[in-house]
Amino acid sequence: MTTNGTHPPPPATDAAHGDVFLELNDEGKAALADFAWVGEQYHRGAWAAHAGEYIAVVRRQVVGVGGDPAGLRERAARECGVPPGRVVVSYIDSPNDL
Amino acid sequence: MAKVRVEVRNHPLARCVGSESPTPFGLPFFRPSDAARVIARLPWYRLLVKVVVLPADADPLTRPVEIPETHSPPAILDTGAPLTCFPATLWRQFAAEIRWLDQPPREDGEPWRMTILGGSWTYRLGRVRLGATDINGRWLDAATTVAMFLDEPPAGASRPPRHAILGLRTPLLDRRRVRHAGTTPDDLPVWWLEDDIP
Amino acid sequence: MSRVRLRTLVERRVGYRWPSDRSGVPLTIPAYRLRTQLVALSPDADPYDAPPTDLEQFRRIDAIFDTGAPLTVLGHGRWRPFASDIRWLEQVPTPSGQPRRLTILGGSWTYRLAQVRLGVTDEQNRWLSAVWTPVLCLDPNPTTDNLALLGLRTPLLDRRRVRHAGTTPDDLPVWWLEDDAVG
Amino acid sequence: MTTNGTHPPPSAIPRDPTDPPDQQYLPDSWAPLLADLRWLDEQYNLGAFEAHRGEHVAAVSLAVVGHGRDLTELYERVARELGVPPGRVATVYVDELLFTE
Repeated sequence: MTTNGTHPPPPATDAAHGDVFLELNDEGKAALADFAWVGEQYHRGAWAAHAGEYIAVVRRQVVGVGGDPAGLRERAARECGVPPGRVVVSYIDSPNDL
Repeated sequence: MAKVRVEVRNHPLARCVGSESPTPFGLPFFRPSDAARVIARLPWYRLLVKVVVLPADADPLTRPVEIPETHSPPAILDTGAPLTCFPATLWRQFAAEIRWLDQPPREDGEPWRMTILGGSWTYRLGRVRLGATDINGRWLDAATTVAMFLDEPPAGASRPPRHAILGLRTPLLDRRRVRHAGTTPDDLPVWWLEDDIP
Repeated sequence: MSRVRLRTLVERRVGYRWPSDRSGVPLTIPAYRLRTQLVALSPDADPYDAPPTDLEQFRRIDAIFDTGAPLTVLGHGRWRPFASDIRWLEQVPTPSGQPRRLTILGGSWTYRLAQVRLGVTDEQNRWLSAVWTPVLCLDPNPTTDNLALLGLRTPLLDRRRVRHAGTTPDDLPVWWLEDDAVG
Repeated sequence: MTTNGTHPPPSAIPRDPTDPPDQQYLPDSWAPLLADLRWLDEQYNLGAFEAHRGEHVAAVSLAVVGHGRDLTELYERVARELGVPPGRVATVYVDELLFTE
Protein backbone atom coordinates (compact mmCIF):
# COMPACT_ATOMS: atom_id res chain seq x y z
CA MET A 1 0.00 0.00 0.00
CA THR A 2 1.59 3.30 -1.01
CA THR A 3 1.32 6.45 1.03
CA ASN A 4 -0.83 8.31 -1.45
CA GLY A 5 -3.63 5.85 -1.07
CA THR A 6 -3.14 3.92 -4.27
CA HIS A 7 -2.44 0.26 -4.40
CA PRO A 8 0.16 -1.27 -6.60
CA PRO A 9 -0.90 -4.30 -8.56
CA PRO A 10 -0.25 -7.46 -6.64
CA PRO A 11 3.24 -8.74 -7.23
CA ALA A 12 3.51 -11.57 -9.70
CA THR A 13 4.98 -13.79 -7.02
CA ASP A 14 1.60 -13.80 -5.28
CA ALA A 15 0.01 -15.41 -8.29
CA ALA A 16 2.97 -17.74 -8.50
CA HIS A 17 2.11 -18.84 -4.96
CA GLY A 18 -1.39 -19.72 -6.03
CA ASP A 19 -3.32 -16.64 -4.87
CA VAL A 20 -6.73 -16.33 -6.43
CA PHE A 21 -7.65 -12.82 -7.56
CA LEU A 22 -11.10 -11.56 -8.51
CA GLU A 23 -11.49 -10.12 -11.96
CA LEU A 24 -13.39 -7.08 -10.84
CA ASN A 25 -15.01 -4.61 -13.17
CA ASP A 26 -14.18 -0.90 -12.87
CA GLU A 27 -16.92 -0.25 -10.32
CA GLY A 28 -15.74 -3.19 -8.25
CA LYS A 29 -12.15 -1.95 -8.31
CA ALA A 30 -13.22 1.56 -7.39
CA ALA A 31 -15.24 0.38 -4.40
CA LEU A 32 -12.35 -1.76 -3.17
CA ALA A 33 -9.95 1.19 -3.56
CA ASP A 34 -12.27 3.36 -1.45
CA PHE A 35 -12.46 0.64 1.17
CA ALA A 36 -8.66 0.49 1.28
CA TRP A 37 -8.42 4.28 1.52
CA VAL A 38 -10.71 4.33 4.55
CA GLY A 39 -8.36 1.86 6.26
CA GLU A 40 -5.25 3.87 5.42
CA GLN A 41 -6.74 7.07 6.70
CA TYR A 42 -7.92 5.30 9.82
CA HIS A 43 -4.33 4.40 10.66
CA ARG A 44 -3.33 8.04 10.33
CA GLY A 45 -5.99 8.98 12.83
CA ALA A 46 -7.98 10.89 10.20
CA TRP A 47 -11.31 9.66 11.51
CA ALA A 48 -10.69 10.37 15.18
CA ALA A 49 -13.35 13.07 15.25
CA HIS A 50 -15.93 10.54 14.05
CA ALA A 51 -15.28 7.81 16.63
CA GLY A 52 -18.49 6.02 17.43
CA GLU A 53 -20.10 7.08 14.12
CA TYR A 54 -20.30 5.82 10.57
CA ILE A 55 -18.65 7.60 7.67
CA ALA A 56 -19.69 7.32 4.04
CA VAL A 57 -16.98 7.50 1.36
CA VAL A 58 -17.17 7.73 -2.42
CA ARG A 59 -14.12 8.38 -4.61
CA ARG A 60 -11.91 9.07 -1.60
CA GLN A 61 -14.18 11.75 -0.30
CA VAL A 62 -16.14 11.63 2.94
CA VAL A 63 -19.66 12.33 1.77
CA GLY A 64 -21.52 11.83 5.03
CA VAL A 65 -21.20 11.12 8.74
CA GLY A 66 -23.84 9.86 11.13
CA GLY A 67 -25.24 7.21 13.39
CA ASP A 68 -27.64 5.57 10.93
CA PRO A 69 -25.65 3.58 8.39
CA ALA A 70 -28.61 2.72 6.15
CA GLY A 71 -29.81 6.31 5.91
CA LEU A 72 -26.27 7.50 5.37
CA ARG A 73 -25.78 5.11 2.49
CA GLU A 74 -29.04 6.04 0.79
CA ARG A 75 -28.35 9.74 1.11
CA ALA A 76 -24.77 9.44 -0.11
CA ALA A 77 -25.83 7.33 -3.09
CA ARG A 78 -28.47 9.82 -4.07
CA GLU A 79 -26.19 12.82 -3.73
CA CYS A 80 -23.27 11.19 -5.56
CA GLY A 81 -25.39 9.54 -8.24
CA VAL A 82 -24.05 6.06 -7.57
CA PRO A 83 -25.76 2.81 -6.55
CA PRO A 84 -26.05 2.32 -2.77
CA GLY A 85 -23.70 -0.64 -3.04
CA ARG A 86 -20.96 1.64 -4.35
CA VAL A 87 -20.85 3.70 -1.14
CA VAL A 88 -18.31 2.58 1.45
CA VAL A 89 -19.93 2.98 4.87
CA SER A 90 -17.51 2.30 7.69
CA TYR A 91 -17.98 2.29 11.44
CA ILE A 92 -15.21 4.16 13.25
CA ASP A 93 -14.37 2.40 16.48
CA SER A 94 -14.58 4.50 19.56
CA PRO A 95 -12.51 4.09 22.71
CA ASN A 96 -15.65 2.70 24.29
CA ASP A 97 -15.82 -0.27 21.90
CA LEU A 98 -13.60 -3.21 22.67
CA MET B 1 -2.93 -21.85 -2.11
CA ALA B 2 -5.69 -19.28 -1.85
CA LYS B 3 -5.38 -16.60 0.77
CA VAL B 4 -6.59 -13.14 1.76
CA ARG B 5 -4.75 -10.46 3.67
CA VAL B 6 -6.44 -9.74 6.97
CA GLU B 7 -6.83 -6.03 7.63
CA VAL B 8 -5.14 -5.03 10.86
CA ARG B 9 -6.82 -2.06 12.41
CA ASN B 10 -5.50 -0.15 15.40
CA HIS B 11 -7.97 0.09 18.18
CA PRO B 12 -8.49 3.69 19.25
CA LEU B 13 -8.68 2.99 22.95
CA ALA B 14 -6.96 5.64 25.07
CA ARG B 15 -6.22 7.89 22.14
CA CYS B 16 -7.64 10.72 24.23
CA VAL B 17 -4.66 11.36 26.47
CA GLY B 18 -3.22 14.70 25.40
CA SER B 19 -0.75 15.14 22.59
CA GLU B 20 2.29 13.65 24.23
CA SER B 21 2.88 11.32 21.32
CA PRO B 22 2.46 11.73 17.59
CA THR B 23 0.89 8.29 17.51
CA PRO B 24 -2.77 8.56 18.31
CA PHE B 25 -3.20 4.89 19.08
CA GLY B 26 -2.27 2.75 22.03
CA LEU B 27 -2.66 2.46 25.75
CA PRO B 28 -0.19 4.87 27.43
CA PHE B 29 2.03 3.70 30.29
CA PHE B 30 5.42 4.34 31.89
CA ARG B 31 8.12 1.73 31.59
CA PRO B 32 9.13 0.54 35.08
CA SER B 33 12.83 1.32 34.67
CA ASP B 34 12.43 4.62 32.84
CA ALA B 35 13.44 7.42 35.20
CA ALA B 36 12.70 10.01 32.49
CA ARG B 37 9.08 8.83 32.49
CA VAL B 38 8.67 8.91 28.75
CA ILE B 39 5.20 7.76 27.84
CA ALA B 40 5.24 4.41 26.08
CA ARG B 41 2.23 3.10 24.19
CA LEU B 42 0.84 -0.35 23.86
CA PRO B 43 -1.04 -0.54 20.55
CA TRP B 44 -4.15 -2.66 20.27
CA TYR B 45 -5.28 -4.28 17.08
CA ARG B 46 -8.25 -5.92 15.54
CA LEU B 47 -8.24 -8.39 12.69
CA LEU B 48 -10.85 -7.67 10.05
CA VAL B 49 -11.79 -9.96 7.18
CA LYS B 50 -13.81 -8.45 4.34
CA VAL B 51 -16.46 -11.13 3.98
CA VAL B 52 -18.60 -11.19 0.85
CA VAL B 53 -22.24 -12.31 0.92
CA LEU B 54 -23.21 -14.18 -2.23
CA PRO B 55 -26.66 -15.27 -3.35
CA ALA B 56 -27.69 -18.46 -1.60
CA ASP B 57 -28.16 -20.28 -4.89
CA ALA B 58 -24.89 -19.06 -6.43
CA ASP B 59 -22.64 -21.60 -8.06
CA PRO B 60 -20.04 -22.67 -5.48
CA LEU B 61 -17.27 -21.46 -7.74
CA THR B 62 -18.81 -18.04 -8.34
CA ARG B 63 -16.28 -15.24 -8.28
CA PRO B 64 -17.99 -11.86 -8.24
CA VAL B 65 -16.90 -9.15 -10.67
CA GLU B 66 -18.35 -6.46 -8.48
CA ILE B 67 -18.82 -6.51 -4.74
CA PRO B 68 -21.57 -4.24 -3.41
CA GLU B 69 -20.46 -2.62 -0.18
CA THR B 70 -23.84 -3.57 1.23
CA HIS B 71 -22.81 -7.21 0.86
CA SER B 72 -19.16 -7.08 1.98
CA PRO B 73 -18.82 -5.90 5.56
CA PRO B 74 -15.49 -6.20 7.34
CA ALA B 75 -15.90 -8.80 10.08
CA ILE B 76 -13.78 -9.16 13.20
CA LEU B 77 -11.91 -12.44 12.98
CA ASP B 78 -12.82 -13.75 16.39
CA THR B 79 -11.80 -17.21 17.53
CA GLY B 80 -13.44 -16.36 20.86
CA ALA B 81 -16.89 -16.26 19.25
CA PRO B 82 -18.41 -19.71 18.72
CA LEU B 83 -20.66 -18.55 15.89
CA THR B 84 -20.65 -15.84 13.24
CA CYS B 85 -22.83 -12.87 14.05
CA PHE B 86 -24.25 -9.89 12.15
CA PRO B 87 -25.85 -6.83 13.75
CA ALA B 88 -29.14 -5.69 12.22
CA THR B 89 -27.55 -2.59 10.65
CA LEU B 90 -25.49 -4.90 8.47
CA TRP B 91 -27.70 -7.90 7.72
CA ARG B 92 -30.70 -5.83 6.69
CA GLN B 93 -28.71 -4.82 3.63
CA PHE B 94 -28.39 -8.40 2.43
CA ALA B 95 -31.51 -9.85 4.03
CA ALA B 96 -32.65 -11.31 0.70
CA GLU B 97 -29.65 -13.66 0.72
CA ILE B 98 -30.35 -15.13 4.17
CA ARG B 99 -32.03 -18.53 4.47
CA TRP B 100 -33.74 -18.38 7.84
CA LEU B 101 -33.79 -21.32 10.21
CA ASP B 102 -36.40 -21.93 12.87
CA GLN B 103 -35.34 -22.45 16.42
CA PRO B 104 -37.38 -24.63 18.75
CA PRO B 105 -39.38 -22.29 20.97
CA ARG B 106 -38.14 -21.73 24.47
CA GLU B 107 -40.34 -23.16 27.21
CA ASP B 108 -41.02 -19.71 28.61
CA GLY B 109 -41.96 -18.36 25.19
CA GLU B 110 -39.24 -15.73 25.35
CA PRO B 111 -37.02 -15.16 22.30
CA TRP B 112 -33.55 -16.67 22.09
CA ARG B 113 -30.78 -14.40 23.27
CA MET B 114 -27.03 -14.11 22.87
CA THR B 115 -25.21 -12.92 25.96
CA ILE B 116 -21.69 -11.50 26.15
CA LEU B 117 -20.63 -10.28 29.57
CA GLY B 118 -22.78 -7.22 30.18
CA GLY B 119 -24.82 -7.34 26.95
CA SER B 120 -27.71 -9.51 25.81
CA TRP B 121 -29.53 -9.40 22.47
CA THR B 122 -32.23 -11.38 20.76
CA TYR B 123 -31.36 -13.05 17.48
CA ARG B 124 -32.58 -15.28 14.67
CA LEU B 125 -30.57 -18.11 13.25
CA GLY B 126 -29.96 -18.28 9.51
CA ARG B 127 -27.59 -19.44 6.81
CA VAL B 128 -25.66 -17.22 4.46
CA ARG B 129 -23.11 -17.87 1.75
CA LEU B 130 -19.81 -16.13 2.61
CA GLY B 131 -16.61 -15.68 0.65
CA ALA B 132 -13.73 -13.40 1.59
CA THR B 133 -11.66 -10.81 -0.22
CA ASP B 134 -9.04 -8.17 0.61
CA ILE B 135 -7.97 -4.75 -0.62
CA ASN B 136 -5.99 -6.34 -3.45
CA GLY B 137 -8.96 -8.36 -4.64
CA ARG B 138 -7.71 -11.75 -3.50
CA TRP B 139 -10.45 -14.31 -3.05
CA LEU B 140 -11.32 -17.24 -0.82
CA ASP B 141 -14.12 -19.37 -2.21
CA ALA B 142 -17.49 -19.01 -0.53
CA ALA B 143 -19.09 -21.49 1.82
CA THR B 144 -22.42 -21.53 3.61
CA THR B 145 -22.19 -20.37 7.20
CA VAL B 146 -24.75 -20.59 9.96
CA ALA B 147 -24.92 -17.24 11.70
CA MET B 148 -26.80 -15.32 14.32
CA PHE B 149 -28.60 -12.27 13.00
CA LEU B 150 -29.16 -9.87 15.87
CA ASP B 151 -32.38 -7.93 16.23
CA GLU B 152 -32.20 -4.17 16.62
CA PRO B 153 -32.37 -3.67 20.39
CA PRO B 154 -35.13 -1.56 21.91
CA ALA B 155 -34.27 1.99 22.94
CA GLY B 156 -32.25 2.07 26.13
CA ALA B 157 -31.03 -1.52 25.84
CA SER B 158 -27.31 -2.27 25.75
CA ARG B 159 -25.69 -1.50 22.44
CA PRO B 160 -25.07 -4.46 20.13
CA PRO B 161 -21.74 -5.02 18.34
CA ARG B 162 -21.25 -2.59 15.45
CA HIS B 163 -19.07 -4.93 13.41
CA ALA B 164 -19.85 -8.33 12.01
CA ILE B 165 -18.07 -11.12 13.85
CA LEU B 166 -16.55 -14.02 11.97
CA GLY B 167 -16.74 -16.73 14.59
CA LEU B 168 -15.02 -20.03 15.01
CA ARG B 169 -17.67 -22.21 13.44
CA THR B 170 -17.60 -21.17 9.81
CA PRO B 171 -16.43 -23.26 6.87
CA LEU B 172 -14.39 -20.21 5.86
CA LEU B 173 -11.91 -21.34 8.53
CA ASP B 174 -12.03 -25.06 7.73
CA ARG B 175 -8.65 -26.44 6.73
CA ARG B 176 -7.31 -22.92 6.81
CA ARG B 177 -4.92 -21.05 9.02
CA VAL B 178 -4.66 -17.57 10.45
CA ARG B 179 -1.01 -16.65 10.13
CA HIS B 180 1.07 -13.85 11.60
CA ALA B 181 3.77 -13.07 9.05
CA GLY B 182 5.83 -10.33 10.68
CA THR B 183 5.32 -6.59 10.49
CA THR B 184 5.12 -3.84 7.89
CA PRO B 185 7.81 -1.10 7.76
CA ASP B 186 5.50 1.09 9.83
CA ASP B 187 5.26 -1.66 12.43
CA LEU B 188 1.78 -2.99 11.81
CA PRO B 189 1.48 -6.74 12.07
CA VAL B 190 0.77 -8.68 8.88
CA TRP B 191 -1.84 -11.43 9.10
CA TRP B 192 -3.17 -13.81 6.47
CA LEU B 193 -6.15 -16.12 6.30
CA GLU B 194 -5.12 -18.87 3.95
CA ASP B 195 -5.56 -22.45 2.86
CA ASP B 196 -3.64 -24.94 4.93
CA ILE B 197 -1.24 -26.68 2.63
CA PRO B 198 0.76 -29.27 4.59
CA MET C 1 9.31 -25.57 15.04
CA SER C 2 7.05 -26.04 18.04
CA ARG C 3 3.34 -26.34 18.43
CA VAL C 4 0.56 -26.90 20.96
CA ARG C 5 -2.87 -28.28 20.36
CA LEU C 6 -5.70 -25.97 21.33
CA ARG C 7 -8.57 -27.48 23.29
CA THR C 8 -12.00 -27.61 21.72
CA LEU C 9 -14.82 -27.46 24.25
CA VAL C 10 -18.45 -27.76 23.30
CA GLU C 11 -20.25 -24.94 25.06
CA ARG C 12 -23.67 -25.97 23.93
CA ARG C 13 -25.62 -27.26 20.99
CA VAL C 14 -27.83 -24.67 19.34
CA GLY C 15 -31.09 -26.26 18.19
CA TYR C 16 -32.71 -25.35 14.88
CA ARG C 17 -35.15 -26.63 12.28
CA TRP C 18 -35.56 -26.09 8.61
CA PRO C 19 -38.74 -24.08 8.15
CA SER C 20 -40.07 -26.75 5.77
CA ASP C 21 -39.41 -29.59 8.20
CA ARG C 22 -42.63 -30.85 9.77
CA SER C 23 -41.02 -33.76 11.64
CA GLY C 24 -40.58 -31.67 14.77
CA VAL C 25 -37.11 -33.08 15.37
CA PRO C 26 -34.61 -30.27 15.88
CA LEU C 27 -31.11 -30.42 14.49
CA THR C 28 -28.22 -28.99 16.46
CA ILE C 29 -25.12 -26.96 15.75
CA PRO C 30 -22.36 -27.44 18.30
CA ALA C 31 -21.05 -24.10 19.56
CA TYR C 32 -17.36 -24.57 20.32
CA ARG C 33 -14.86 -22.54 22.19
CA LEU C 34 -11.10 -22.79 21.78
CA ARG C 35 -9.29 -22.91 25.08
CA THR C 36 -5.66 -23.10 25.96
CA GLN C 37 -3.72 -23.93 29.08
CA LEU C 38 -1.45 -20.98 29.90
CA VAL C 39 1.29 -21.20 32.50
CA ALA C 40 2.49 -18.06 34.30
CA LEU C 41 6.20 -18.19 35.12
CA SER C 42 7.96 -16.18 37.77
CA PRO C 43 9.95 -13.23 36.42
CA ASP C 44 13.31 -14.78 37.35
CA ALA C 45 12.72 -18.24 35.84
CA ASP C 46 15.03 -19.30 33.05
CA PRO C 47 13.42 -17.84 29.92
CA TYR C 48 14.05 -20.96 27.91
CA ASP C 49 13.34 -23.56 30.51
CA ALA C 50 10.14 -25.49 31.12
CA PRO C 51 7.98 -24.52 34.09
CA PRO C 52 8.74 -25.88 37.53
CA THR C 53 8.39 -29.63 37.91
CA ASP C 54 7.40 -29.73 41.54
CA LEU C 55 3.82 -28.54 40.99
CA GLU C 56 3.96 -26.71 44.31
CA GLN C 57 2.75 -23.63 42.55
CA PHE C 58 -0.61 -23.30 40.88
CA ARG C 59 -0.08 -20.87 38.06
CA ARG C 60 -2.07 -22.40 35.23
CA ILE C 61 -4.70 -20.35 33.47
CA ASP C 62 -7.52 -22.01 31.56
CA ALA C 63 -8.06 -19.27 28.95
CA ILE C 64 -10.23 -18.75 25.89
CA PHE C 65 -8.10 -18.37 22.77
CA ASP C 66 -9.61 -15.16 21.51
CA THR C 67 -8.34 -13.28 18.46
CA GLY C 68 -11.35 -10.98 18.93
CA ALA C 69 -9.85 -9.62 22.16
CA PRO C 70 -7.15 -7.04 21.37
CA LEU C 71 -5.30 -7.78 24.62
CA THR C 72 -5.14 -10.59 27.12
CA VAL C 73 -7.68 -10.02 29.89
CA LEU C 74 -7.72 -11.75 33.28
CA GLY C 75 -10.42 -11.39 35.90
CA HIS C 76 -9.36 -10.92 39.50
CA GLY C 77 -10.01 -14.54 40.42
CA ARG C 78 -7.65 -15.64 37.64
CA TRP C 79 -4.64 -13.44 38.37
CA ARG C 80 -4.83 -13.53 42.15
CA PRO C 81 -3.22 -17.02 42.44
CA PHE C 82 0.03 -15.76 40.90
CA ALA C 83 -0.12 -12.09 41.88
CA SER C 84 3.46 -12.14 43.14
CA ASP C 85 4.72 -12.99 39.65
CA ILE C 86 2.99 -10.07 37.95
CA ARG C 87 5.00 -7.06 36.81
CA TRP C 88 2.73 -4.07 37.23
CA LEU C 89 2.99 -1.16 34.83
CA GLU C 90 2.30 2.40 35.84
CA GLN C 91 -0.36 3.96 33.69
CA VAL C 92 -0.63 7.52 32.55
CA PRO C 93 -3.45 9.23 34.46
CA THR C 94 -6.61 9.89 32.50
CA PRO C 95 -7.56 13.53 31.91
CA SER C 96 -10.48 13.11 34.31
CA GLY C 97 -8.34 11.49 36.97
CA GLN C 98 -10.69 8.51 37.00
CA PRO C 99 -9.33 4.96 36.79
CA ARG C 100 -9.08 3.51 33.32
CA ARG C 101 -11.94 1.24 32.37
CA LEU C 102 -12.34 -1.62 29.96
CA THR C 103 -15.66 -1.40 28.18
CA ILE C 104 -17.01 -4.48 26.44
CA LEU C 105 -20.38 -3.95 24.87
CA GLY C 106 -22.76 -3.71 27.82
CA GLY C 107 -20.27 -3.67 30.69
CA SER C 108 -17.43 -1.51 31.98
CA TRP C 109 -14.71 -2.54 34.44
CA THR C 110 -11.65 -0.96 36.01
CA TYR C 111 -8.29 -2.63 35.49
CA ARG C 112 -4.54 -2.40 36.00
CA LEU C 113 -2.07 -2.85 33.18
CA ALA C 114 0.57 -5.51 33.78
CA GLN C 115 2.99 -7.91 32.18
CA VAL C 116 3.02 -11.63 32.85
CA ARG C 117 5.44 -14.27 31.55
CA LEU C 118 3.09 -16.71 29.87
CA GLY C 119 3.93 -20.05 28.31
CA VAL C 120 1.47 -22.45 26.71
CA THR C 121 1.07 -26.15 27.24
CA ASP C 122 -1.42 -28.75 26.08
CA GLU C 123 -2.75 -32.09 27.21
CA GLN C 124 0.03 -34.00 25.45
CA ASN C 125 2.60 -31.99 27.48
CA ARG C 126 3.81 -29.93 24.53
CA TRP C 127 5.25 -26.57 25.48
CA LEU C 128 5.69 -23.17 23.87
CA SER C 129 8.28 -21.08 25.68
CA ALA C 130 7.09 -18.28 27.91
CA VAL C 131 7.21 -14.65 26.83
CA TRP C 132 6.25 -11.40 28.53
CA THR C 133 2.67 -10.66 27.60
CA PRO C 134 0.73 -7.47 28.32
CA VAL C 135 -2.34 -8.21 30.40
CA LEU C 136 -5.29 -6.21 31.59
CA CYS C 137 -5.79 -7.41 35.15
CA LEU C 138 -9.37 -6.56 36.12
CA ASP C 139 -10.28 -5.33 39.58
CA PRO C 140 -12.59 -7.55 41.67
CA ASN C 141 -16.06 -7.80 40.17
CA PRO C 142 -18.48 -10.76 40.33
CA THR C 143 -19.22 -10.49 36.60
CA THR C 144 -15.63 -10.75 35.44
CA ASP C 145 -13.74 -12.51 38.24
CA ASN C 146 -13.46 -15.73 36.24
CA LEU C 147 -12.80 -14.16 32.84
CA ALA C 148 -9.62 -15.34 31.07
CA LEU C 149 -8.97 -14.38 27.44
CA LEU C 150 -5.70 -14.85 25.59
CA GLY C 151 -5.94 -11.88 23.24
CA LEU C 152 -4.35 -10.93 19.99
CA ARG C 153 -1.46 -8.81 21.16
CA THR C 154 0.90 -11.30 22.71
CA PRO C 155 4.33 -12.40 21.51
CA LEU C 156 2.94 -15.93 21.87
CA LEU C 157 1.33 -15.29 18.45
CA ASP C 158 4.31 -13.63 16.78
CA ARG C 159 5.38 -15.50 13.64
CA ARG C 160 2.90 -18.21 14.51
CA ARG C 161 -0.28 -19.48 12.96
CA VAL C 162 -3.58 -20.82 14.22
CA ARG C 163 -4.42 -23.77 12.05
CA HIS C 164 -7.59 -25.79 11.58
CA ALA C 165 -6.47 -29.30 10.73
CA GLY C 166 -9.70 -31.20 10.20
CA THR C 167 -11.75 -33.06 12.76
CA THR C 168 -11.35 -35.91 15.21
CA PRO C 169 -13.25 -39.21 14.68
CA ASP C 170 -15.96 -37.87 17.01
CA ASP C 171 -16.24 -34.75 14.89
CA LEU C 172 -14.49 -32.22 17.08
CA PRO C 173 -12.42 -29.68 15.16
CA VAL C 174 -8.66 -29.91 15.60
CA TRP C 175 -6.81 -26.61 16.00
CA TRP C 176 -3.10 -25.98 16.47
CA LEU C 177 -1.09 -22.97 17.55
CA GLU C 178 2.29 -23.43 15.95
CA ASP C 179 5.41 -21.75 14.68
CA ASP C 180 5.09 -20.42 11.18
CA ALA C 181 7.41 -22.63 9.19
CA VAL C 182 6.43 -21.06 5.90
CA GLY C 183 8.67 -18.05 6.44
CA MET D 1 -11.61 -42.53 29.31
CA THR D 2 -14.85 -41.87 31.11
CA THR D 3 -14.85 -43.98 34.26
CA ASN D 4 -13.92 -42.13 37.39
CA GLY D 5 -10.77 -43.23 39.11
CA THR D 6 -10.32 -46.62 37.47
CA HIS D 7 -7.09 -45.83 35.65
CA PRO D 8 -3.76 -45.49 37.41
CA PRO D 9 -2.23 -42.08 36.78
CA PRO D 10 0.18 -42.16 33.85
CA SER D 11 3.83 -41.70 34.63
CA ALA D 12 4.58 -40.35 31.16
CA ILE D 13 2.66 -39.08 28.18
CA PRO D 14 3.36 -40.79 24.87
CA ARG D 15 4.89 -38.46 22.32
CA ASP D 16 3.02 -37.74 19.12
CA PRO D 17 5.17 -39.11 16.28
CA THR D 18 3.92 -36.33 14.00
CA ASP D 19 5.32 -33.62 16.27
CA PRO D 20 8.16 -31.54 14.83
CA PRO D 21 11.62 -32.88 15.67
CA ASP D 22 12.50 -29.90 17.85
CA GLN D 23 9.17 -29.84 19.72
CA GLN D 24 9.52 -28.82 23.37
CA TYR D 25 7.71 -30.78 26.09
CA LEU D 26 6.97 -30.39 29.75
CA PRO D 27 8.74 -32.84 32.07
CA ASP D 28 6.98 -36.17 32.63
CA SER D 29 6.25 -35.14 36.21
CA TRP D 30 3.33 -33.21 34.75
CA ALA D 31 1.77 -36.36 33.28
CA PRO D 32 -0.80 -37.12 36.03
CA LEU D 33 -1.98 -33.51 36.06
CA LEU D 34 -2.27 -33.35 32.28
CA ALA D 35 -4.23 -36.61 32.27
CA ASP D 36 -6.69 -35.03 34.67
CA LEU D 37 -6.95 -31.91 32.51
CA ARG D 38 -7.65 -34.07 29.47
CA TRP D 39 -10.27 -36.04 31.40
CA LEU D 40 -11.97 -32.83 32.50
CA ASP D 41 -12.22 -31.67 28.88
CA GLU D 42 -13.74 -35.01 27.86
CA GLN D 43 -16.31 -34.77 30.63
CA TYR D 44 -17.03 -31.17 29.69
CA ASN D 45 -17.80 -32.18 26.12
CA LEU D 46 -20.11 -34.92 27.38
CA GLY D 47 -22.10 -32.24 29.17
CA ALA D 48 -21.19 -33.53 32.61
CA PHE D 49 -20.69 -30.07 34.11
CA GLU D 50 -23.87 -28.33 33.03
CA ALA D 51 -24.87 -27.92 36.67
CA HIS D 52 -21.69 -25.94 37.32
CA ARG D 53 -22.04 -23.08 34.81
CA GLY D 54 -20.02 -20.13 36.08
CA GLU D 55 -17.90 -22.35 38.32
CA HIS D 56 -14.55 -24.10 38.20
CA VAL D 57 -14.63 -27.89 38.46
CA ALA D 58 -11.63 -29.63 40.07
CA ALA D 59 -10.36 -33.15 39.41
CA VAL D 60 -7.60 -35.35 40.79
CA SER D 61 -6.92 -38.90 39.54
CA LEU D 62 -9.78 -38.80 37.05
CA ALA D 63 -12.43 -37.95 39.61
CA VAL D 64 -14.27 -34.72 40.33
CA VAL D 65 -13.15 -33.53 43.75
CA GLY D 66 -14.81 -30.12 44.05
CA HIS D 67 -16.28 -27.10 42.37
CA GLY D 68 -16.76 -23.41 43.09
CA ARG D 69 -16.66 -19.87 41.75
CA ASP D 70 -13.52 -18.84 43.65
CA LEU D 71 -10.55 -20.55 42.03
CA THR D 72 -8.05 -19.84 44.82
CA GLU D 73 -10.43 -21.11 47.48
CA LEU D 74 -11.15 -24.22 45.41
CA TYR D 75 -7.45 -25.03 44.96
CA GLU D 76 -6.78 -24.60 48.66
CA ARG D 77 -9.83 -26.57 49.80
CA VAL D 78 -9.16 -29.54 47.53
CA ALA D 79 -5.45 -29.55 48.33
CA ARG D 80 -6.20 -29.56 52.05
CA GLU D 81 -8.83 -32.30 51.77
CA LEU D 82 -6.72 -34.60 49.59
CA GLY D 83 -3.30 -33.77 50.99
CA VAL D 84 -1.88 -32.82 47.59
CA PRO D 85 -0.12 -29.63 46.48
CA PRO D 86 -2.52 -27.03 45.06
CA GLY D 87 -0.61 -27.25 41.80
CA ARG D 88 -1.63 -30.90 41.44
CA VAL D 89 -5.33 -30.02 41.29
CA ALA D 90 -6.64 -29.89 37.72
CA THR D 91 -9.46 -27.44 37.02
CA VAL D 92 -11.64 -26.39 34.14
CA TYR D 93 -13.83 -23.32 34.07
CA VAL D 94 -17.40 -24.00 32.96
CA ASP D 95 -18.24 -20.91 30.97
CA GLU D 96 -21.38 -18.94 31.54
CA LEU D 97 -23.85 -19.62 28.76
CA LEU D 98 -23.50 -17.51 25.66
CA PHE D 99 -27.00 -18.34 24.57
CA THR D 100 -29.96 -18.36 26.86
CA GLU D 101 -31.40 -21.81 27.36
